[in-house]
Amino acid sequence: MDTPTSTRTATATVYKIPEEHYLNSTYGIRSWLLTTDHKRIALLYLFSVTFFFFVGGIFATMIRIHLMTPQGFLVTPETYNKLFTMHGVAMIFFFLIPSIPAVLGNFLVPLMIGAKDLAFPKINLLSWYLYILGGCFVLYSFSTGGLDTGWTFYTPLSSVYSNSAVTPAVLGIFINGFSSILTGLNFVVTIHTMRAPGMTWFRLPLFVWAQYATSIIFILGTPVIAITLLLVGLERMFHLGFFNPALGGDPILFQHLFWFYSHPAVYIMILPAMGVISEIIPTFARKPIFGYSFIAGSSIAIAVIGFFVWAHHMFLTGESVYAALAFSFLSYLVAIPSAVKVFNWTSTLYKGSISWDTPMLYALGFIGLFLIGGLTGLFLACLGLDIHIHDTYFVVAHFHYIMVGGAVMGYLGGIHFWWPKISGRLYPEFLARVSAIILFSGFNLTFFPQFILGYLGMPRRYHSYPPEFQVLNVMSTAGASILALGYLLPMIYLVWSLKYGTVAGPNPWPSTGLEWKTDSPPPTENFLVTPEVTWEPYDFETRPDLELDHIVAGKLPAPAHGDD
Amino acid sequence: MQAQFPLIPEQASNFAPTVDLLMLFIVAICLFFAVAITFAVIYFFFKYERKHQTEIGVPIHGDMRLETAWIVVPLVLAMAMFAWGAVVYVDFRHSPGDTLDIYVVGKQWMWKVQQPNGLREINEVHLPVDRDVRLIMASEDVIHDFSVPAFRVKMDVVPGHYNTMWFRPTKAGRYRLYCSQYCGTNHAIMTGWITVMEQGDYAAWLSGAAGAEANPLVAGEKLFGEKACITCHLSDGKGRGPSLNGLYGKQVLLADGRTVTADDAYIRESILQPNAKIVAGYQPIMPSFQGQLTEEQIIALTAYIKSLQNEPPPPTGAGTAPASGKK
Amino acid sequence: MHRTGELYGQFETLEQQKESAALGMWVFLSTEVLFFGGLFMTYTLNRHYYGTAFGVGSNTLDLKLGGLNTVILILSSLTMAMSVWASHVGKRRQTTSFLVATLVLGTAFLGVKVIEYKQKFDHHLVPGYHFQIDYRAQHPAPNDDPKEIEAEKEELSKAFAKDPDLNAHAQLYFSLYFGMTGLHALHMIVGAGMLVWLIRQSMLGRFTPTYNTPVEMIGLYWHFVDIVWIYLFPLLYLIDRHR
Amino acid sequence: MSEHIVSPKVYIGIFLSLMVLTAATVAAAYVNLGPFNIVIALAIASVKATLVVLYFMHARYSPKRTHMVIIAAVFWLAIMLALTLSDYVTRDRDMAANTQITTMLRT
Repeated sequence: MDTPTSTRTATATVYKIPEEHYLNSTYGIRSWLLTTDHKRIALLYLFSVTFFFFVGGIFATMIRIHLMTPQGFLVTPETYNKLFTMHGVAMIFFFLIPSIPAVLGNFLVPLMIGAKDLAFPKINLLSWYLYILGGCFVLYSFSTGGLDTGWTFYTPLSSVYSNSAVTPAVLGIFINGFSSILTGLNFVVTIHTMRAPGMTWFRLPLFVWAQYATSIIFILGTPVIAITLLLVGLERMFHLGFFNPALGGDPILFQHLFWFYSHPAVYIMILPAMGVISEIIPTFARKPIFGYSFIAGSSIAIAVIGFFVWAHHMFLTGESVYAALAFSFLSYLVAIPSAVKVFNWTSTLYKGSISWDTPMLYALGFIGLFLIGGLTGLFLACLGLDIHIHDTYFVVAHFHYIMVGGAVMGYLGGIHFWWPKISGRLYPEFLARVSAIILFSGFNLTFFPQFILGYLGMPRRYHSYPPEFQVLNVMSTAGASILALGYLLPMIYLVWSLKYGTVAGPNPWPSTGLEWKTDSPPPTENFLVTPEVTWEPYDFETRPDLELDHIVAGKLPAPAHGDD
Repeated sequence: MQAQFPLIPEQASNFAPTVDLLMLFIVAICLFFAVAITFAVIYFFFKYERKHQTEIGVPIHGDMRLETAWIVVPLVLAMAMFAWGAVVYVDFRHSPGDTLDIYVVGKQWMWKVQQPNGLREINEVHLPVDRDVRLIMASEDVIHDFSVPAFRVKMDVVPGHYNTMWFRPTKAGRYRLYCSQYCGTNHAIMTGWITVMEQGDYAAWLSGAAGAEANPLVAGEKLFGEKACITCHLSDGKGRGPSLNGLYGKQVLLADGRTVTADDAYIRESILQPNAKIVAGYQPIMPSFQGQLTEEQIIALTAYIKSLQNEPPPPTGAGTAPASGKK
Repeated sequence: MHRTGELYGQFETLEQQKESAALGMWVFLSTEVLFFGGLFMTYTLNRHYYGTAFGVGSNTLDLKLGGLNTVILILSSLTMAMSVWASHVGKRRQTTSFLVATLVLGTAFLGVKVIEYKQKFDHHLVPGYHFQIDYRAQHPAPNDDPKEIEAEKEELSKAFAKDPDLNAHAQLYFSLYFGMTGLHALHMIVGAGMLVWLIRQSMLGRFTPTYNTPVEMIGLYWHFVDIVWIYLFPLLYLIDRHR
Repeated sequence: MSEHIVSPKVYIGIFLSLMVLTAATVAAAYVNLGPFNIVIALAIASVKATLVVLYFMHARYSPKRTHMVIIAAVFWLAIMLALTLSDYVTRDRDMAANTQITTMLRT
């Protein structure tokens, strides 16, 4: 909008890609590998997390194929154990945790607050290199003997009894931890000191609030897992006994330290996704978000209370009854801010002007799946029920609903929502809607049967299972194949759109955020003139600059019906 | 055993109905909210669908009363869930006074069980119906978890700690037992069966188990477990002692280079003076059983070892018969 | 982002740049608190379990060397603070000399640490297969005071009576001793490296009263490392000195 | 950040207090106070750390957000220590006396 790159007619607008933007300002592989531009670093992350997503996805596919028969027909028990471990490690540490923060967060935080870059661009690049270095260690572990400890690395299995390549894997995760820490540090500092004039704390987009909350967890949680896994590595290398009962150590202490980070890590995955949804819903409902301060506050509340609940993973380890009561109580408290968010999103739809664009479908899918994932969390937090469903497929289903149903739906919704900003072009709307629906149905078919399997008592991490569980397992595998299609489709059409997509223009939806006030793709310095914020967040009423009255080029004729 | 597509496992202990009722309570509350929200979202999507391009929504910024309501109401319901769950859990963690104590030791990858009278079982637990049972559990190596879905109970078995749990079987029958905490390669076959018997049958079984020893093969198999031979002489050869699978009649290479034929005399000598002939590749760590076994028992053990000809490798399927060499 | 003078391109003003750097450093230090925190947690629990063994282990440490190191490190914090002050008031030469003093003291600390580690190594107190808590009592060196050895033997036999697994538990103490002091020493080494760079910059006259952020930031880091030691000293050296 | 320059006199005063406290902590360690030895040692260490943070690190003259970061770090460390220990100190340990299972473990 700041540059005269569009020519308008009365009814339709044809946009051109601006002549110079962050993607073409410099060329060559060096200009990418040594870039300090947060947008380019975001793309580096986009490629690398996608790579790990497919690595983890291949493992997942093999797991599901293996479990089609009770005896398991694809791999040996050793290999099966390695598959689910490596699936977990690749997906959690190298896809889910960096996905939204490092890709969308990196790209958007400076744009949303009107800054030229993050506070420490070089440290930002360093974060990516640490991520890659950690990834190399982990891939080395995968390819030289694999890893069979479970992603939870419970001692003394991981420290004494496993013969797989545990040491390089824990070092990889250790290194990757510093990537997270530095990203979080960068975000916190940037959000504190780099906001544009007029961008007060309560004008911040909710996505930025979510990133801030996530960063708190990165900064205060990640170092604990780093040191804990380092100790496991040292135990293996030097025959030490921190967590080894044979040498006087306490294996349960490992679990305390592990979950001190790894439970809040779940909020690292879901909070940014919630932030994405909080951006998408007001944009496509064209009205201010309901209860802005409650949504912002609930992000912080989740991040803080999330640190008080970790030992609910340990109700059956012989944990003290009193501690179990306290942790169960606190776990129920953390459910409240999540509930507040869902209620506020729903209310935002009330008397909106709702369109069925793809990001909105993802948001809808997110609410549905997160609802199931979140509510089943109440079952697991319940002390009496946890006795029965702990470590069964119920848990597997629950956390996949949160991490895949929640975080990945949020991630893909966000990728679609900001794709025009990232690439300057629109994705093919019809295909995108189809793939959103495929994903939603495939996901439910894959994971819903696992709740029932869990309640029937099928334990996690079994390479073979009693025959009475076969039907539900086959359903799950069938769902997974649909799910896989749902993930491949966006890959294909998003790449296609890079060249053939309709040019989007600065603000195709239109949306109210600051990131939509600059060109698509943005110039390297984000804003040619430092913007000044004079409006309240998600306010469509007083924003004539959004020009709602012209039809945006290339979009499906609206209102759209039928294909949902 | 059950309907074709059961949604809940059999109810076979005092905890089963309690836990199921708690489940039902939480399902009801969650279903209410899930349906209400899903319905609201879908209704709004259709009702407030954008009618023309320039339309914007009605700017509503929030409502304090609503916010308060949806903080307080879920909080109250959550506290109800917490309280109910806590009651069940506290009951589960505090065993009643007069219990039948069974000792359980988990090790990669089997359950070793000892009845109050000293009788040992492997991957099998026999229990009387309607009697409070307490399991006292420990692990020899990694963390395991003793889980019986039909009883709705489970508890981690942690090395260096003793964990206990209690329950009261309420229905005779055979129920699956699982290891529920990932414990390494054969985690999925660290399974077994709980046999709940009428109290009279259980008493008869406890005392009558000795009667079965008339058959040397059965007695030998039992001894093989009871005397813990099985902990080292694993059938897959990965134990601290050599596998005895298909041993009888074969040539054995000893540590000092000699070879002997594994006949009755050799087996007997190896039981009574284990260090006389050490199999190549193994440490002289086996204790002597001199004076601990009657001749009858040695014969029974030998008979059992003889029977281990061409024993198939341990079954890989969960829930099959325990892997202690049943014919 | 390009740099114009002292201002990096992503910032609007020097003030903003300075604030960002300070906040960034503090946030990093909060991460460090939790990083060491994992070790402190492990320490706390094991000391709670194995008080006797921890006392025995602690008493094998040389309190004189530990005390000396505490003094050295606090002194180095003082010189670091002084160099920040000197850079604030524009005394360039003093800035440099205080930095050099800090570096010298930091190196001295590491040197003393090396002596202590060497002792532990000689006495078979390094965790591993050769660890033996009563090695020194069993194999006294010719120049060891026989009275001291007797006292140690007595202490050990009492401790073994209380805790038959003393060797394993003392090994846990030493695992934590080496883990915690090792991680601390690693931070010192990193700090010393940064000091070398600072000294060079300072000699080139880079720091002025308006631009001294690097001195301040590395100062913060150095003081933090000092604080870690302030806790390590009583926790490791002073567990059971009153017998 | 406010450009508050602390005078070297303050620094030297702080240094001397730190020295005195170090001596005090060593002296206290030689007196048998039972469980209070560790309490006193940690209390003195915390006073020393506070002095370093407030004066050497200028936290006293730093903006509010710096205070927030410090408080957060200490608070989170306290969460980790307190909640983890809440498990261990309230455990039911009577089972450790049970010898039968120990015998069974050894066979």
